[in-house]
Amino acid sequence: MGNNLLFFVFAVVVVGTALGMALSRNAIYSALFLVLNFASVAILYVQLGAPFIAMAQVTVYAGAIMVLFLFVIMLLGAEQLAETEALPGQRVTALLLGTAFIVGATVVIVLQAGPTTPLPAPAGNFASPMDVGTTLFTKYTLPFEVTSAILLVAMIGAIVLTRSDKPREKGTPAAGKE
Amino acid sequence: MAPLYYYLGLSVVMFSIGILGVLLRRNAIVVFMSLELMFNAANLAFIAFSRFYQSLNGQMFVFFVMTVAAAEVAVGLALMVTIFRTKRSIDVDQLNSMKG
Amino acid sequence: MLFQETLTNPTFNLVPWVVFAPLIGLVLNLLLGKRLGEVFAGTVAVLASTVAFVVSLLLALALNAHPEPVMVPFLEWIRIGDLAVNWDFRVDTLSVTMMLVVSGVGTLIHIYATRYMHADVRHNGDPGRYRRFFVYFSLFILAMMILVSANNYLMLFVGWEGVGLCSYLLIGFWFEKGEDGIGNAKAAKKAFVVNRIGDFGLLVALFTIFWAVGSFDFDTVLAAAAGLAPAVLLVITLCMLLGVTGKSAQLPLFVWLPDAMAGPTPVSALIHAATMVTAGVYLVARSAPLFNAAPAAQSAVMWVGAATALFAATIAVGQFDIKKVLAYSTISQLGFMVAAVGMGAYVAGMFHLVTHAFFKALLFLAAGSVILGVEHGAEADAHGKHGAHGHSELDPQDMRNMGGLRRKMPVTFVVYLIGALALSGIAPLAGFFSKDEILVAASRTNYVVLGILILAAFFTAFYMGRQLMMVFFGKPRSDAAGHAAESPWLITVPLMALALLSAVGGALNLPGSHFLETWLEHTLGHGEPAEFILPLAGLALGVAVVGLILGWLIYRRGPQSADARDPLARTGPLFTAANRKWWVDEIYHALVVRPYKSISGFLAGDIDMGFIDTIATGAGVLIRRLAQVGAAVQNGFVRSYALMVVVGVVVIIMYLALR
Amino acid sequence: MNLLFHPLTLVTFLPLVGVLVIALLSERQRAAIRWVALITSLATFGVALWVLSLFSVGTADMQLEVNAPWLSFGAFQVGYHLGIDGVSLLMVLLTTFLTPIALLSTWTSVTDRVKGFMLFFLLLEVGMTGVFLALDLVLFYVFWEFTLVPMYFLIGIWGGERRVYAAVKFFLFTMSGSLLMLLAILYMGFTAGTFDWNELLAQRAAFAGAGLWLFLAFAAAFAIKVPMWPLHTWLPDAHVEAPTAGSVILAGVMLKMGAYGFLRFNLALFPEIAVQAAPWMALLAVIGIIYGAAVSYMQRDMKKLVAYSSVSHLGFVVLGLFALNQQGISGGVLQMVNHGLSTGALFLVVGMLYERTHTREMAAYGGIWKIVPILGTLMLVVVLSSAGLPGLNGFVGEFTILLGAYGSQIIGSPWFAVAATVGVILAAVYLLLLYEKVFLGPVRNEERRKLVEINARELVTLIPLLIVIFWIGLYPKFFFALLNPSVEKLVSLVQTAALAMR
Amino acid sequence: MVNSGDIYAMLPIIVLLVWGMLVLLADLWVPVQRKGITALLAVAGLAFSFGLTLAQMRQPALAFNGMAVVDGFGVFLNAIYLISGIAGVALAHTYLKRMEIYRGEYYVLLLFSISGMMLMSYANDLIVVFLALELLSIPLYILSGIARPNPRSEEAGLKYFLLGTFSSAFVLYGVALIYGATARTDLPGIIAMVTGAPANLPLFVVGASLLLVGFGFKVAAVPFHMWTPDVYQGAPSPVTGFMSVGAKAAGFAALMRVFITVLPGAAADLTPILWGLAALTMIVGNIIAVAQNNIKRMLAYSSIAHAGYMLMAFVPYGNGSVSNNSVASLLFYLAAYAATSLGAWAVVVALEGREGKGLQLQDYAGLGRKYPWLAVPMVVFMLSFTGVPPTLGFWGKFYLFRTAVEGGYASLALIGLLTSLVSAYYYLRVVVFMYFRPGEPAVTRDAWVTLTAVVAAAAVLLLSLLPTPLFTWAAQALMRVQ
Repeated sequence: MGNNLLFFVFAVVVVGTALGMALSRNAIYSALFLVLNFASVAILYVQLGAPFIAMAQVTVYAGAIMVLFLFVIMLLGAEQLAETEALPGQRVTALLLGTAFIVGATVVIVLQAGPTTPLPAPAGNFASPMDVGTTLFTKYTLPFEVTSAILLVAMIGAIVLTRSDKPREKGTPAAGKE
Repeated sequence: MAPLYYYLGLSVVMFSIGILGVLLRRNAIVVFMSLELMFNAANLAFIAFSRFYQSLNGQMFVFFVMTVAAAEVAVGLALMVTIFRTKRSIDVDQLNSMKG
Repeated sequence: MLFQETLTNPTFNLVPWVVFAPLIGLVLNLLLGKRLGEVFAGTVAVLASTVAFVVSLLLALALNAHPEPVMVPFLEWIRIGDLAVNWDFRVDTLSVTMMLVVSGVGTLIHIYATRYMHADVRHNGDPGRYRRFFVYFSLFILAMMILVSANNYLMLFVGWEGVGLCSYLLIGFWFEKGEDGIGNAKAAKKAFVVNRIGDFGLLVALFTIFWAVGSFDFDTVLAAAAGLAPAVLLVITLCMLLGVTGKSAQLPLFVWLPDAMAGPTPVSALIHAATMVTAGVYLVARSAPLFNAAPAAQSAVMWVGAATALFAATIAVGQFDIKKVLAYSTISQLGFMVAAVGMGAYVAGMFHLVTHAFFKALLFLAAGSVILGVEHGAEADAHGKHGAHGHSELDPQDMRNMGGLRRKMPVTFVVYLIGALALSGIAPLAGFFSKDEILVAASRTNYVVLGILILAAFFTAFYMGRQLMMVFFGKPRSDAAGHAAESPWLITVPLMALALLSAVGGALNLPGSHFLETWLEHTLGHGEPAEFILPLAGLALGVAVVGLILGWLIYRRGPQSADARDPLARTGPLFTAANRKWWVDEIYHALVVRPYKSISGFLAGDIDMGFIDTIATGAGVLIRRLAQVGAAVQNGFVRSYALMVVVGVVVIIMYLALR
Repeated sequence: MNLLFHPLTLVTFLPLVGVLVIALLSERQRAAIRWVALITSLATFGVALWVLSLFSVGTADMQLEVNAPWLSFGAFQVGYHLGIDGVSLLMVLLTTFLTPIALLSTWTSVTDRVKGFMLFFLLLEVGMTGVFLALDLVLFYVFWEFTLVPMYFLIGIWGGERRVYAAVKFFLFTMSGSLLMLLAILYMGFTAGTFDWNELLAQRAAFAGAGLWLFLAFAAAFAIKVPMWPLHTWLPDAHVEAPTAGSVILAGVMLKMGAYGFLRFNLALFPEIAVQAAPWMALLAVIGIIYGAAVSYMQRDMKKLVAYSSVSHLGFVVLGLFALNQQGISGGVLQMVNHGLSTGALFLVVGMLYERTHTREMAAYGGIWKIVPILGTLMLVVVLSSAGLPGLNGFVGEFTILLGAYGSQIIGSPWFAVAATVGVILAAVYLLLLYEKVFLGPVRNEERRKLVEINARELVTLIPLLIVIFWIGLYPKFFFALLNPSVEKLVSLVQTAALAMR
Repeated sequence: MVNSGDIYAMLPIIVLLVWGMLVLLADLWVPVQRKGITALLAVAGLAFSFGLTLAQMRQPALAFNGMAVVDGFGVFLNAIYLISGIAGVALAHTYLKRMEIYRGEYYVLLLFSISGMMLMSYANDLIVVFLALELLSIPLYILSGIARPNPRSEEAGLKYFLLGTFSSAFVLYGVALIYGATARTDLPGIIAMVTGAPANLPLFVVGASLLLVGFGFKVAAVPFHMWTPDVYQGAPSPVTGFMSVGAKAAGFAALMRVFITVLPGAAADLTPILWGLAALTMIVGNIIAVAQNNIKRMLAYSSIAHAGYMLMAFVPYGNGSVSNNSVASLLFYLAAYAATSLGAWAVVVALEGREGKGLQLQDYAGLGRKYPWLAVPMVVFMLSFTGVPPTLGFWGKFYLFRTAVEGGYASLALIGLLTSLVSAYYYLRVVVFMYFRPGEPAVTRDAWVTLTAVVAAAAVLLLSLLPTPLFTWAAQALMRVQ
């Protein structure tokens, strides 16, 4: 029950921060709520026996990624927008759909999820960093390599999309634009 | 230890909140954060199942999802920056020059 | 097969020439007529007709020796499954009689026409059309010969429609003339369409015959007649009757014939008096066994004929157009013939057909001569006055513009008198005998019909008397009539020939000799020879004389001038009714033409464009509307798009949850 | 026989040679383009005559068959299967006969984009001929659908004022039916395991269960094409807007594709259903006859009148086909030819007038027989042929159709034929009205006095039609002899089905 | 561990990736005026990879611990991607110059995206599916927005990105559930678990349907299609042309690979959903296209509609006797669609002017007269889209509909045929403008674009006369299912 308590506490935090993220007027608050949310989820990961993932969650997600978010928010000065609803009925429909989704998903996912008994304890070195590392570089070589390609693409993309075009060389036909 | 469906329930709720964020927020960055929340909800489910089955596949999956998420963030934020440069806004509701 | 395969007499092999002689004439005229001129065109046509007549005569002589019907095979025409139709020529006494009438009267009229049309085309201002006239005329002889020489109902129908076509072409010969310039064309169309209504009946009769008997051949069909179910017989015969009323201008389809007078006068004489219109009588005579087996249909035929005879005669009384009078007279006389064949007196009907061909052709041609005379007078008059405008307004066919022509056109007068007397039934001219036979037959069948026919005969004599008085007696009522001149010999000679025939034609079937009776017996079977009933003959003669005298009395002082009222106008509405043809045209217009027009208009407008097309295009419009609605959903908002995705997800999940 | 030089292959694809040659010519070489097109189509007609000479008249079966596998997917084969029987022979002759005539009629009327016009026209000929020869359902469908494209362009580019509307309407209407047919073909191919007509005929049992639906699907395609009432609304628009040559081919051949389809597929493959459907089809046909005639009567535009008259005339064809006896079917097929000739000639004459005056309003004419006597006379013959005057072609067809329908036990009532016979009267009414308004009466419009008489080239387009018009009218035996064995076979098939149902 | 077999199996992809990097580097030294060199390099890489792909045809193999599988199915699809990639390069060269967005990265991203697609068709593990999906999508997001500072392009990029990520989240959740149901992510493992007892089938079905959402998004199935028109319109036309073929094919590759290999067990539950998706997609796509006046949007809706037709053939995938035909007909259709669509987009590229000019249907008026080399192919493409013989599109539809009928979905085939009729209307409108209306179209002369259009048209026409080889290839391009 103690473990359950831990779950409930963090579950409440996770849901609360998620709601905070979704509802804050200020994008910075949203980002910070999300950081908190990621951190709480990381704790649940630890509880679920995934320490490596939990660490990655904190460093990659809550750390790097969210910093990037914050950075961009600040950069653009886009933290606050007038949140008036331009689409008639969007809110009502969205809430109805959200409710329906939760209800439906509860029926078809949560209640179908197998035994209601507590999760069994993990085997001794289950999901140890070494375990993870070995798997990653043996069985998961291909995905790992593909990931590198994805990251490369993202890099190129970020550059292509944000780089300010060089001033054109003399004599190019369309010089002087931009 | 809590049973599996607790975690799944939490994951579903997170996912739903993510959906709602996408549907309701006009700030593109917040929308994007809501998407990240949805990814996290899926990750939670993976980790829970991974524990349930004592199988490492789920954790591997989450690892790759994180990487992909990082890549997406880079691209997504770059797009937003570009948009902001031309439109001076990242209000998704102002992105409706094409319709019909 | 009733005939032997080998012909008894090689003469019979000539029979195709009755069709091909006119065909050759037609083709020659078509190809060369324009280049070689009027004389050539006329001569070729006359020769073609003459050859046909000669061949018919030879056939008649040959038949006299071997009176059995002969079939001359010619061409296999249609063969589909059990439908086999051949174009064979039938040579029997009935068909040869018709051939003789057609080609004989036809030749005379051809001769007449060579001169008449010479004047007519000039009067109407298009000499180039001379050749065309004779092409049509040859075509008519051709079609009529196909009709009478057919050995089966389908070939008969081919000819039947063919003569209808010629009638159409010739009525519309001056297609740019007539009322509003289009009257003639309209008249032609009316003739064709009304005839088509009759043909409709004949077609249905043919269908029924085929499916009941399995053949169209006369012999097969007629031999099977007695064995057919009464209902089938009734359908066949009544439908045929419809065809007869169309072609022979009987009630209720007679309306086209008066309008058909729009054609040149030789046309009226040949087609609309002597030959084509009698095709209906021929058809009934040819189908005698069918009608004999269906008494109800027979009496229907009789009543239609009798009613027409009287009805048309009354109208004739009220007409002023010299040709219209003759047209209604023709209808009336056709009524006599139809009544006769309806009574089973086929020989009497045929007899009257022949004599009528003589004297009615004569009357029409003579009327044509009168018209030519008046036109000539009008032109001379106009010439004298140095003004070319005057004559164009004068109607050269209106009897009110005539009068006193007996002195100006003596030959015409004499022959006209003979024709009129023959028509009125004055002994011993041809009409007396033939009409008498019909009355005798009626006296055996039905006294009411007899009464009607005698009344019709009275009217006949009366309107002929009226016409004679108005045209030839009194004083000229117009300058044109005053300057009228006798026609040239090419016109008068055929008139004289026909006058002779009208005078002595009764000899064909004189009481006692019964030449025609025995001649036709070979084809129509043995019937009761018409005896000569003296009181009846006397009565008929008396009625005719009274009618003529009455006409003389009333019109002696006649209308004094062209615009004076008709003496009969004192009878008030009765005369108006006769003059307006009992409003039949107006009634038909209201009952048939107008409804058809409005129904067509409704179909073309409200139904076709308004409904059917709207449904078709409406589907397109609906889809376009839907597309616009759909496109409006695509509003450009990312959040809406995401919402739609979620809708999809939720629907799927709900489906899975609730399944 | 060699696949490539097989007579049926040649007659179908020979126009492609012309297509190739024309494609290599420059747009400016108009005369050369025209001559190439004309010569190609004449050569094709020559090949068709050769096919006629190879055809053995007494045989009911398909002849001169060429059958090669074309493509296969999975277990299914689609064959390049052509064959000919009396019916298709007549249709091919009609097609190849009308095409050069139609081409010749464009000599002066089509001056814009001649190259494209001729290309499309020859392509159209390929499609049409293929439709009549294909014995594989898929191949048939390919040809069938392909014909839409050139005709669409012919109407759309060289048509009248509302050509775009008409072209699109034509395309969509026809396609809507043929799509249903495609579905039926697919279903049959799937259930019977073949698309081959011969084999399907033998395996009718395989798809008999869905027979009604299949029948309806085929009927939808064909009824639109024919067109049967009330699916005819595309026709007046298409006809009115199409260029003259297009109208000639549209009326002359393309409508026949529908009727031919009925015969080849609906009757042969679903005789039982055909027997059941016959009264209904006859009813629609009769409605079409009367309705087309009545609506024609109200038209002011010559082409529209002729177009609606097609609805009426094709009603006769369908009535004949669904009489399901020899007279009806043979008459129906002959009437298909007749209508092609008569209506083709009508359109040609209307086209000649239009080319001279640029109006098709009947009211703009009147009395022109006097001015153009030869044209007037030819038109008269054509009008009379269309009205079904004995001695000309129309009568033979209509008479045999009505005769067949009157006695058809399968239609079950003579009243259909009687009502259709009323249509014969009405035909005279509207056709003579046309003739009267245009050619008879006084000259109402002084401009018409300058109307030019028919020239030698135009005469050459009309005379062959008139010759055949007279030929069929005077000696139809030749044509019936071609048809009889095939029709007899079909009738016995249907009659067996009818007997089996009793 | 990686061995040479693995490398060999993945060689076409590896070559492409490496080549992409090389091009990226090489591009740095290529001056702006001579970016044609980059384009040529890219084409060379694609051609090289194409050759390698074809060489793989007869050697089905597993690679990388069963993460990937090389089989006929994958080879067929990869050929399509590579061809559309070559077309994408051919169309882009002058276009980019004209629009002043000459960025050499265009070609690099194209190569990466294609490698992602190729990976997708070789994927044998859900993780590879997911990564491939991202690898092909992310470059597309960037490519859509590459025409910055053109606001439409940027808008397209962001819309595509947001919605694409949104759908990825569903895919991810679906994978999670499948994993939850079977404890496996490799396709063979999943089959084993599903056919054996232990799998949690309800969860499995839900997971599968969430996958359907994600893949449905990629192939633009209604109601997940709404990004399509906006993105197609906003993205540079060569990108759209490439995307309309490549992304769709990759989406279907994923759909087929995953569903046919592992999910026949869930077919009973999923078939009605697929039915609904297919029907809706055909109806909505075709109907809304009617209202379009912008050719790019029209083609976008048309691509939605074609996704519907393909889904239709996919509906009976669970029926073992039909599934082979289902795959074969889909592959064949993809090939037909690829040729047609690439050609059509080539014409669009030829007519597009700066600042969104030349994209309205009115701008096509008079094309038939002035530029027959573009107009005639365009007619062919429109007819092929409509499904009129003799075009490849006809055979494609023929095969698809036949599969639907064979699978017992005649009703769906009927919907497909009726909506085809609707589609004829809007495809014909293009022809109407090109041929029936006079006008002075502004066309940029570009030999490569014209060549693409003409070659595509020739392929569409000629292959339709002798489609047997393509049929056979598609029919033999079966998946290797362990």
